[in-house]
Amino acid sequence: MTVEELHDIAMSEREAQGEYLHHIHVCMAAGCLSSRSDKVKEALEAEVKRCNGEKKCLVKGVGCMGPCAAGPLVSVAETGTMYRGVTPEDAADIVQSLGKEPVSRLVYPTDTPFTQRQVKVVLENSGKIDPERIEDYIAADGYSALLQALTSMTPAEVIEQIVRSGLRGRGGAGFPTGLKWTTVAKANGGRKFVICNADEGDPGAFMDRSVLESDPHRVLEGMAIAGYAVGASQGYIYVRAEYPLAIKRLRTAIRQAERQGLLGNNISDTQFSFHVDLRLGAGAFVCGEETALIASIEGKRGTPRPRPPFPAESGLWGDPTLINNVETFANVPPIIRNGGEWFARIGTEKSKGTKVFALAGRVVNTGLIEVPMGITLREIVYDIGGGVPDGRQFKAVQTGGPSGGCIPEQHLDMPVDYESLVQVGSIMGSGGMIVMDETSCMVDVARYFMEFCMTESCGKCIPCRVGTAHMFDLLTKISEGRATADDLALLEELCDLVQNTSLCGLGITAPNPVLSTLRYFRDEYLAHITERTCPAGACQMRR
Amino acid sequence: MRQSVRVKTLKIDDRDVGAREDQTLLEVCRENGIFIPALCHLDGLTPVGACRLCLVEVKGQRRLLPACVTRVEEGMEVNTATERLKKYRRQILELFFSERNHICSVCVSNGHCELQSLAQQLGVDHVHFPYRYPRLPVDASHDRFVIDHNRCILCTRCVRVCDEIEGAHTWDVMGRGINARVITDLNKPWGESESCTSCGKCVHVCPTGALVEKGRSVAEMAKRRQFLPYLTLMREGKQ
Amino acid sequence: MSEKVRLATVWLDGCSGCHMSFLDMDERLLEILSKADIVYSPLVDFKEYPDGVDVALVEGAVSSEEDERKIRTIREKTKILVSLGDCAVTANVPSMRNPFGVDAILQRAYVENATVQPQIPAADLPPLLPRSRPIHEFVKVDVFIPGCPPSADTIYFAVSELVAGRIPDLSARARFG
Amino acid sequence: MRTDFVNPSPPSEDKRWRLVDATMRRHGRQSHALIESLHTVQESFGYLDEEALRYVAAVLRVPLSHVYGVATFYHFFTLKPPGEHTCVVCTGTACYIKGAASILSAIAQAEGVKPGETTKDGKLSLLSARCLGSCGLAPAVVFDGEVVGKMTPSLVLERIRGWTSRDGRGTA
Repeated sequence: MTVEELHDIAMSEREAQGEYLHHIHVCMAAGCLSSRSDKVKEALEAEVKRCNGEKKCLVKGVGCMGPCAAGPLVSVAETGTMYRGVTPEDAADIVQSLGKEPVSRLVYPTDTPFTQRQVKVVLENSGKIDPERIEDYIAADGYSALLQALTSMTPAEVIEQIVRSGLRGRGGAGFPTGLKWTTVAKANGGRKFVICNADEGDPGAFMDRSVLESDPHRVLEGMAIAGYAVGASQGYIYVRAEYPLAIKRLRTAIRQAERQGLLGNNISDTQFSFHVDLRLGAGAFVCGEETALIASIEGKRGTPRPRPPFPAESGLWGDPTLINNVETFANVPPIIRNGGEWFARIGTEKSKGTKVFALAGRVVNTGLIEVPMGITLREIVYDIGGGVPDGRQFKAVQTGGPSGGCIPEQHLDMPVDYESLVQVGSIMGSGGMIVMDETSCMVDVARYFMEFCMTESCGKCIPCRVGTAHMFDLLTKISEGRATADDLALLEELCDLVQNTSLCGLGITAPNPVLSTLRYFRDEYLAHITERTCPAGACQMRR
Repeated sequence: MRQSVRVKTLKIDDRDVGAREDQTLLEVCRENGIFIPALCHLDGLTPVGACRLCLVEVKGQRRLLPACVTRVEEGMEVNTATERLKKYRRQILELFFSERNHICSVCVSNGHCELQSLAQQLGVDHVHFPYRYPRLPVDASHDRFVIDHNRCILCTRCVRVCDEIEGAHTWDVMGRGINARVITDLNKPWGESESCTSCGKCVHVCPTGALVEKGRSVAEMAKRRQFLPYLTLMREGKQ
Repeated sequence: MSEKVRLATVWLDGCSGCHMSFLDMDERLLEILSKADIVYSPLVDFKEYPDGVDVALVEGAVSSEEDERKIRTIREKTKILVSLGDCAVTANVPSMRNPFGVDAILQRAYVENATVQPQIPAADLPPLLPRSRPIHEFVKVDVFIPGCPPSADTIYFAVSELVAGRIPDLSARARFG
Repeated sequence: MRTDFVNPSPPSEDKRWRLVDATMRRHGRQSHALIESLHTVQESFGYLDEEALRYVAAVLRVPLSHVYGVATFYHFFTLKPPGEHTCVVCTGTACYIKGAASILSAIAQAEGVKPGETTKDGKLSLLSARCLGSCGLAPAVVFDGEVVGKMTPSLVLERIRGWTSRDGRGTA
């Protein structure tokens, strides 16, 4: 496909959509689907048909709109009106109200900080385009970055833009993306690979799922650009088998892109060929670790191996391999479209751009949010999240999942960036953000994460395999009121050992939830040990 | 035919040593008589960096590095026996002992066990982590050999020697984490294995009393390893 | 009060092999007894564990409620507590029942393998703990002498050091098993 | 180059093997197709039995122990046939914070099964999942593939009883 052809598709699609007077968007991402938004869409379509409005009103299934807990969500595009908790019975009222006053009982207020404080880069198309139609993506400037890169930029120029953007890996560790691309581009080897890590395994995180369900082409485009930049012609998306909808939409997207000549051989009549295949994960958190993920794509047990050599040098089948996560790739097309400098203007000095978070737990507004780096945690929890419900007290916010930590009230005014989060004992992580109130016991939370790490440990190296099991037993002992001060000392000793001697990131970070809760909530541990009580009332004492 | 290999100089424990660029730290240390403990590593098998006993400190590296897979670099400064490393090594050995049921006094490998002798060498006189006492099977279905999972430390030497040297790949690891276990074929009794050639290599590379010959009594099972370097050398010669 | 070191030896859940090894010191026992008084031991006839013991050598794992009660008393009344032998240090052979659980073990010992009157004894036996465990999991231990049993030479070295008021370095002399 | 290697034929006439064959063929019967092939087996037959593991191993020429190692490494695979109905309780962080544990214990009490187990009558398999990605709807439970959010122990038990009692009446 040439640039002109792409332009034509975009124009005709925009024209076709412009012919409709009204555009009703129904969220068809997993969250709203689980509250039966598909039935709502059917009812809306039937209602439009009943009123003979098919030529005037377009009912479109779109991706995630954000406030998942308020689903099923419906929006009227031309007015920006958003409806919450819509049932099929509401269809008639919504269709009748078009061009008039909105249906007030269903309105989800959009003049709140929840919508106003967000900055959408990764999610710019989410909730607006139909993820199952490539034309809709193209109409939203989709694939223009890829063709721009292929036809008017050298691979080095593409990488230059990524370097300038200051984009860092959104999988959690925050490694500079430009540097990674440069390393793979420079690596010796005839065959190279691009892998998209979509094995979103953190409990409490659903950013990547949402991006894949809402805007799958964006990830494909990002991968193709990466393939061009580093010299790879084959890409793999390693996606969780637990995300059937994302898998289905990715398959559709790959097929459509191939048919349009946006993936495949000699894209846009250039020398560049790029194919993308899916590989399904099978329920192993450790496969989020690069070397374990590679082993899994090779059809093996997903056990990591020591690095170096890094995958950039020796990855899939021993060839240089670029691995980035979903959100990282999703950032690439707008960076190429608007330039690295544009991206670098968002965020902070060292953490550029935006970050998508899955906001959940004891907070009024749960759902998917995208915020500029540097925003404070307080703004996220109180302004965007609407604070803690039921008049309860905020206690901590957990970021980074089982590799992260719990951040207490005193650090809420800290800006969200990679370095600050590490400084307070947590990490950025992939974007899970769980708010806890005083009914959550910090020992219990640490125990929960340790159980996760224990069952997800691959078992290859001894500190992680046995250390996490010991730590879990000790935390259980503490939470049941059976522990002594010696047990606490042993727990801390194990944290140090496992953190410093484990083979891969899973083990290295497994002690983090314990260390961070000990750092800020040591008195809660002591209450369990010396007074044998759980201040939050969450633990069952067995003594 | 050997391509020209460059030589690197580095400092290990304040000693200047020379090494070929394709050598690992562990190889160089052992050549120079510097003791580094290891349980998963065995010359002739692919290193896996799993037992973490060979971790060393490398100047400029934030993390400890496993000597068995870390290549030498020009000007590297390595410390192999700091107090911190010694502490971690003792703790790791204790983790091994606490994981399963290593009862040395009634083990056929008593006195010939790498885990036991390393513990003595590194000054482990008791295990201060709580023992886990899992219930694990002993498989004596094979004519000549026994696998006692109570003594297995999951070093995977058996898996590697069977795959890389014998070429049978009878052994592998099943499950994960604390529930991981070595298996033969589809987790069937060893004696029923369709792929096992009964060569006994797995038995002789096993560092503990997990894989032993039948008919041995306490302390009678000494392992013979000479075959491994021999076989590896013969293979190289063939190429 | 004599100025000699007050020495005790205790036998918990073990085979008494460590005490045999202790006796194997033979004539060297006399040398030790010139510096120490044995104030409690299965080898001599004292009923109660006395107060103010300087050094206690404890053989055996902690397997029953009575063992646990004893070891706690011993800890209270002793300056230097020594875990003597693998049963004390690692729970060794007594711990081999641990993966199976108390009920299964009693069933096997008193019912399945009994030739006359198969029954699990209810009275006279101190109740078993769910798991047989090393001493240091119950109380603080000052010196560990692993071995099954530790050799007479090892014990001699250790006790000589202890009666001389020093903590022995056993790293080169003792190992598990 | 050997040419005498005959590809093994499927264990039975069952048409579902064709799906498995198609997956293996699509990947050129290479060893790296193992996980994808096991996915197809599980999708088609509901679980991985010994026959299937042997067949896949033979076609892809992968050692048996390797296949077993892979099949037991990934939690998504199951070697036991599932119950008539499955109930998956999400135990992701958000669901945990909002009471997933009490849902699991309510089911354990009512049906006598723990996660990973199937009731004796084979009616219900209980599973737990590490985050379904429906955190906004926590706590979430999947009933025979249908995700339902904002669950409580009593609502979950109601659904489960619906299965067991309706099925009971159906056969009576």
